[in-house]
Amino acid sequence: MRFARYMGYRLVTALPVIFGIIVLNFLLIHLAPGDAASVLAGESGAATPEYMDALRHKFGLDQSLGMQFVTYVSNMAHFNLGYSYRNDADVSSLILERLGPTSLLMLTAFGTAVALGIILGLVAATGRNSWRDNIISLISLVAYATPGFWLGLMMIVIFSIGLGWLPTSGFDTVGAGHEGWAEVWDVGRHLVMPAVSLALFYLALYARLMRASVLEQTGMDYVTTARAKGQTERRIMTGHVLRNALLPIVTIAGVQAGNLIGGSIVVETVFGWPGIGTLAFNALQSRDLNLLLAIFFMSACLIVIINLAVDVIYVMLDPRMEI
Amino acid sequence: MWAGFARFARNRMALFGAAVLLCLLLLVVFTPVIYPDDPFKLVGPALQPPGGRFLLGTDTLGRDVAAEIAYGARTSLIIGVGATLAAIVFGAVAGGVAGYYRGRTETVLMRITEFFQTIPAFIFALLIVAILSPSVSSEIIAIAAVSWPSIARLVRGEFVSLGGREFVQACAGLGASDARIIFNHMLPNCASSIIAVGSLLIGTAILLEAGLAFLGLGDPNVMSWGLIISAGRAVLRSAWWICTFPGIAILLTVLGINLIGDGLNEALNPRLRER
Amino acid sequence: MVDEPPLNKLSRRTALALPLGLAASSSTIFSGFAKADAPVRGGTMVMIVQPEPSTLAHYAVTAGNIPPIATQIYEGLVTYDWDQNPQPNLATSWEIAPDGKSITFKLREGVVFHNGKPFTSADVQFSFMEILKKFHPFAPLLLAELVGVDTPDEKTAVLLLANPAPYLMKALAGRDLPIMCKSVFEGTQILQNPSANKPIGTGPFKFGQWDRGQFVRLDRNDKYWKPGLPYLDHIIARFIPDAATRSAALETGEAHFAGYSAVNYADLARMKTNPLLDTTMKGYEMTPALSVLELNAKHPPLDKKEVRQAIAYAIDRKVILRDVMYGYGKPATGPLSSLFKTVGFYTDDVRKYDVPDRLDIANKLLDGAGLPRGANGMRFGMHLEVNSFGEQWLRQAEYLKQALAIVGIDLTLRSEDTATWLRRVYTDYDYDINEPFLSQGVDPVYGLNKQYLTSQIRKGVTFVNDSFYANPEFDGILNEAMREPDHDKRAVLYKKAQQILAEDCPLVWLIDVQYVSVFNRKLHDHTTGPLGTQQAFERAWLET
Amino acid sequence: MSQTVLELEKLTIALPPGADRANAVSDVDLVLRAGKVTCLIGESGSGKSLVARSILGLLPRPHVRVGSGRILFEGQDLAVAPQDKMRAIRGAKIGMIFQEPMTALNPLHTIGRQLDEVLRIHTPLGKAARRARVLELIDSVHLPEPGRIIRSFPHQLSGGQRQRAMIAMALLLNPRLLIADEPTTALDVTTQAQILYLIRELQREHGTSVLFITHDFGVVADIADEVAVLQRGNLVERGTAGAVLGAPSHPYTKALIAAVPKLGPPAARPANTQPFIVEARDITKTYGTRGLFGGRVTRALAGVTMELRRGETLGLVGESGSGKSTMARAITRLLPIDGGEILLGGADIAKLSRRQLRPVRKRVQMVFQDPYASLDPRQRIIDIIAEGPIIHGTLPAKAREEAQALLGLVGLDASAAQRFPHEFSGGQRQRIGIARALALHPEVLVADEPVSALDVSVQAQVLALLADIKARLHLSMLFVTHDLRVALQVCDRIAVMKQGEVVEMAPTAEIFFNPQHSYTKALFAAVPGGTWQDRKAS
Repeated sequence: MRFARYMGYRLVTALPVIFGIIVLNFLLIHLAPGDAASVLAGESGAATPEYMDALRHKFGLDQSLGMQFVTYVSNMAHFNLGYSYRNDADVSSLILERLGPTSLLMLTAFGTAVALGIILGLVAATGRNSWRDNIISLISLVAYATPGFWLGLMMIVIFSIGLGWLPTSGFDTVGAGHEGWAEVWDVGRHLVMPAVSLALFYLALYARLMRASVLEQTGMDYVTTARAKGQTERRIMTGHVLRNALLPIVTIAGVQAGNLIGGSIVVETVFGWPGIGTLAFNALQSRDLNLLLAIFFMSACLIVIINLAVDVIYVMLDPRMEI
Repeated sequence: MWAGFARFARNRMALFGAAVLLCLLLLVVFTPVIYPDDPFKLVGPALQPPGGRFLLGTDTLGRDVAAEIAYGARTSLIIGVGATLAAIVFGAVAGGVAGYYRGRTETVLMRITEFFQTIPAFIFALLIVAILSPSVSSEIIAIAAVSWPSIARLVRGEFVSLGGREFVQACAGLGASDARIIFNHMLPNCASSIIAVGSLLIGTAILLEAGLAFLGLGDPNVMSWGLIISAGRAVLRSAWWICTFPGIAILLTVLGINLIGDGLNEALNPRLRER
Repeated sequence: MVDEPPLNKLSRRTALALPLGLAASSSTIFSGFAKADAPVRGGTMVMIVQPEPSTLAHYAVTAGNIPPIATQIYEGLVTYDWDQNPQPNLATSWEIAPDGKSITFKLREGVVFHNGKPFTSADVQFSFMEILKKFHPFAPLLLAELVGVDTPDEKTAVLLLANPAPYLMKALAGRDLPIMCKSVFEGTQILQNPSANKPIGTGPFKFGQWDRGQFVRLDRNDKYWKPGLPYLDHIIARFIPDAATRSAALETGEAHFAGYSAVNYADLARMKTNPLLDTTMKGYEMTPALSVLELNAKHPPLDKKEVRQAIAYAIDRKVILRDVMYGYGKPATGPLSSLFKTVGFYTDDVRKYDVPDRLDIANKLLDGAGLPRGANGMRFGMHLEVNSFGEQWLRQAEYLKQALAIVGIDLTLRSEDTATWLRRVYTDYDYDINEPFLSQGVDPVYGLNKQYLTSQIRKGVTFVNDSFYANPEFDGILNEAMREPDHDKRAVLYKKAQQILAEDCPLVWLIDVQYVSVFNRKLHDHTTGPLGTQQAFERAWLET
Repeated sequence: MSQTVLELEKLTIALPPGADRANAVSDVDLVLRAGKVTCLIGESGSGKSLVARSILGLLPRPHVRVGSGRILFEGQDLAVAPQDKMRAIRGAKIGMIFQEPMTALNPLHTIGRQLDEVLRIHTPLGKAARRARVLELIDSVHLPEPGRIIRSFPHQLSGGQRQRAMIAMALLLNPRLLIADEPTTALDVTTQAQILYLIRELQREHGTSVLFITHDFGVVADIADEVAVLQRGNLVERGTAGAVLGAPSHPYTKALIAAVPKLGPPAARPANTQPFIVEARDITKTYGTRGLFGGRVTRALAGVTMELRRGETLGLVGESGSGKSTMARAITRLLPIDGGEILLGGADIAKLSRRQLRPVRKRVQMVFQDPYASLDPRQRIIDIIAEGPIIHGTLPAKAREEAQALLGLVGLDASAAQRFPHEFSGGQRQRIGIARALALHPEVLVADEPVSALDVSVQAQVLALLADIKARLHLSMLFVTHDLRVALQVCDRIAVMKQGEVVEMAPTAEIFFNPQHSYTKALFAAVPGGTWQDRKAS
């Protein structure tokens, strides 16, 4: 029961935060000069003022900022994320379309990065200052320092054009109409390179964090106590140190999960991956504000949920924390 | 302080980082001597492969890629260091005030910090550059705007722990003003962790700048590594060198800065020392 | 709803590029392969379109990336042969009244829209009067004279004109004035009609599916009025944001066709050496375009003609052609593209700026205009707005900065995204020099009127006379030429117009752009007319 | 003589280069007999803890290792025993308990599981058998409700309870030797007495041999059968407890014993009839933890009233959590109070604003407990001392001059001025803290446990310095301590505090000769070693 009340409390307190985010985002975005109508007209090579006014009216841009805000908030209240005039589609359907590929890319990239990072960090920390430690540290630093898009471009040159092993871009082989396993295999082949270029950065980060965290825990008194009990080094590491060392990693992973959407814009652009990142970038370029606001709103909700999840995991992991 | 410097010197990796940075700084200082004229100047036939007259070849307009990288180093450092300094100043003040005064001011400031982190960092940077239209200063502001929250959280944590320490209470007992306590006592004592995190931030700032320029949002009048890569990106297949060399330059610089950051961290925070 | 052919019927081999060894083995296959002449039915053609269109309603948005998809679905009354003469399409024959004030079209029998509705004169009337006249961006120019459409019977439509409109006959193709189905639009908000992204037309292909950010799939129209056509089962338009990745897609055989310079000029040299691919410059005769510099006459010293001419002299167009366009195109000589030579409107008998001693002339002109060099060798400073519609324009801007520096003009580049750029140049006029890319349409009326007529100085409207050029004598010539039914008289007037403009130099004309298509050798009969990618691929077919 | 359990033969433990001396300990010979408690006593840095850890091979490798000598146990030399053999001994044949109960247990595992782990490692017992054994041990260390204890986590137990759990863990398999590395140093006096009694009781029951590491002679007097004295790594004296305490032979031991204040009748002091300099009336202070569901509210000060006369030393004595430190910080206005008045020379300073408070601050100054945390590591000594006067307007040059003079007053040589805190010992740092307090020429000095963190010999010197300065500068002093011995020696009057209340306040002699409140009596009884100095060698 307490758990449900706690969750309820957290969600209720999250609402004003999200509302605040919507308001601030709305104001922020309207600072960008130019509007969707002028972009559409610009792209069409010519437009009469009447045509532009018709567009502005259609987009509701002719109303005052206050009015636009009121309509926007009332739409949000009815869970209607608004309409993307530029793409002539409902914003929610646009985002849902892109949510699949994005979450696939995020989960594989971030998932493997965190998992592998933890393992590498553990291996490096246990072999402190041995060759293992130095090599892992150096590799993770090089990976951390490599610009993701540059790596992506290089991988395309090597793996798809040079060796022809992997497709250059896209979510799957368009028009090939695979079904079932063939589709999974096809998407998998397209996923490899974008996931690797996105994952490398986070892999390095978590390897370093885990190494520092494990080193800090091995110095603690309870480890000496465990040794005094006659426990083997390996079981001390798995039974005692690991779980304690994971606590800070969970919080940092929570904070970073929110940034995932943004971070992938560059990788999505290089690999033509139909993710939320490029959707947001194009929406910004074409001043498709309804779509952009919806993406910010979605990422804000995602972050609030992730923070909640992190706190719950933290409470489960660490008995000292009560709700 | 000398003990810290000795520890730093013993750390082989940190020395390698220092060496890389030293070469970079020398490059930046001597660039006008080595390449006197403007890097944008057309000096040879386009798309010349490396070797021969141009060590690293020429780009799509026939400009010397080596000169571009040399001048690009200056921009990337200016933007990297500038954005980091701005982020440190802004973050330290926000984090410091929140950590020192606690209570309502702390919750308000921390809410603001969290708000900045709800918008995905890169999109937020793009938004700011779009609002201010691309230029070196707008890039610095954008990168600083997405980096200061991490500094704020760090400084707040340090101030909260320092606040409880007895030497701070002793100063309060002497009748010291808040400002004196914050600037003479608390900031110097968390300077070491700020330096360590700050140096890592410079690396991320340079990567962010490259990302912005790669998407065409860099300052067109200023030569930067991101600009060279975005120019070379279209001809990646036929002129691989235009993209490759600036990429390596970014990699080495960020690697060097991180190694120094790690070295500083270990040298200044002894408790992470050999156990 | 349109029935959807089951996709798995597709033969896998043609559709899926074999990943391993395709590039390597292809050279051996082709050398020994006799050129198959009989078209093969079936298969899916994958073409690259860049960037992804915002909508498919090209009756309301005329961006260049929409027609390659839309013209497979919507058709026009006529189409054009290689000599740009109108040929029967939805109209079997037509007759222009002696006074040029009406054009009677005999419509084709047995044509059916994709939704099964028969094609009649009512559709033509509705398309012209309710849709194109009201919402087509070029209507103020192309349909200015159109006052009504008579439909004496189901198979006859008569366009009624207030004045003769000789240019209209050149603009009746599906790309410029498409024919829509009346029943789809009647009684709805035209701009909000759902068919904007699920078009229904009479063309060889029907709309299939649009996955935003990935592809649009068009399916074969089995009831197409041309017997036995089209050959292909599907056409897929893929959207790949990264230029290098687009080239790679062609080289690995994932895509068969990329028109409208979707592939970066720099890669074309390498593409040619690839045995799998070939390039062509044909199919762009009716899409002339110029890359120009617009000079803001309201910002001194650009109000002085000598200064504008000096800028025109200072630029070496051959360098731009070589390093920015990689040799594709020609240096521009005047306000009209040389492609109008075939129809006799183009003349190069104008002031020449591409002369050997151009730099001396430029310096003399600037000294004459009272602009001496300062201490740093610079006369004055200017801002150049970098065109945000593609990568090569930043390269061009960087070259211009070097070129103008030689004659003492200190250029500062200013780049921003599309929205800011359009507002700054066409609404706020807050610019000195702008480097836009002007498409010139099918008739000088389109290219010259909107750019140089005094009446076309209209705040907030994009790609019109924003350089404040106002020359009454020139306006008279253009207005006269617009209504002159006799072709030769129009030619004389336009030659005079080009000479005046070259002298006044309100704009600096840089390059007469040459688009290029890159295609897989297995794809045949894709470019079948002067509109190239902007007309139907009904005769295109793929070797198996 | 009972049978030898373990023998140290010429044990030498080498320190890494750069340490203050080559070996932590050299040539230590020590015999631990069954059923006997052997106390190894020495000041901090003497190497006593390393000896304990070397037996179980817990030295922080590779920096600190056994240089030479042997550790003989059941016919084996543990110094060179392979890891697997050592593991068989650790926890089974030799048990160990540590100093910091707060961090010695894994916060994420329940007490039951951490005890059960020992049985899982060393015995083939089934789940039920192990559980029974664990419950039995928890009961034997007198922990309430063993069933609940098994399921609870370390943070849910008090310091004393956790130490009992550690003892249970160490004695699970009836080890022949129990090593106790200062197990009661971090505990309160009353809890310490109970733990010492528990160890004595279990040791007698199972005949275990105990190696007890401590720096407190009182503890030695309470529990030791044999004693060994360690001075900077050298074993200077060995013998039975009575012999070493009653008639020490080595000068170092003599000096150490002499430095320990007697729990005896205080020296007579003239009655102080000076007017009150500080009066605290009905001071209340509560800490509320605003948990989500109505957190706990703890009452640090529940209506405390006390007075300090001019020139008098008032002692505030109590265990941790009694509110003595809170009271000290309340009087110096370092922390806000909920209610009550603080009169300084008659004027109430409780309600003053920060600005009004500044001049008042000069009159009351504080000396802190932890030498390592009370000085700003980034400041030179001269600046630390001179900072007070500079804040209050004295010209920096003059302030530094005065600071230089103060260094002499607190017994530090002039060269210390330009050096940094990390270059000084604990004792020297407390002297610097005192100099800083004196720089503002205060009327009242508030000393919050000024000597608790120091070794007993250094403690004596600092107390002497304080007494001398107080007399010379006519200061009044509020002396906070948990150590009754120190209080009796230093204070004129003593206030005994418990859970935020003053249970008894009277002149020192009265408190010693006829303590009224039961808690005061319990405190006296719990002082380790009691009045051992008066007892003759037995």
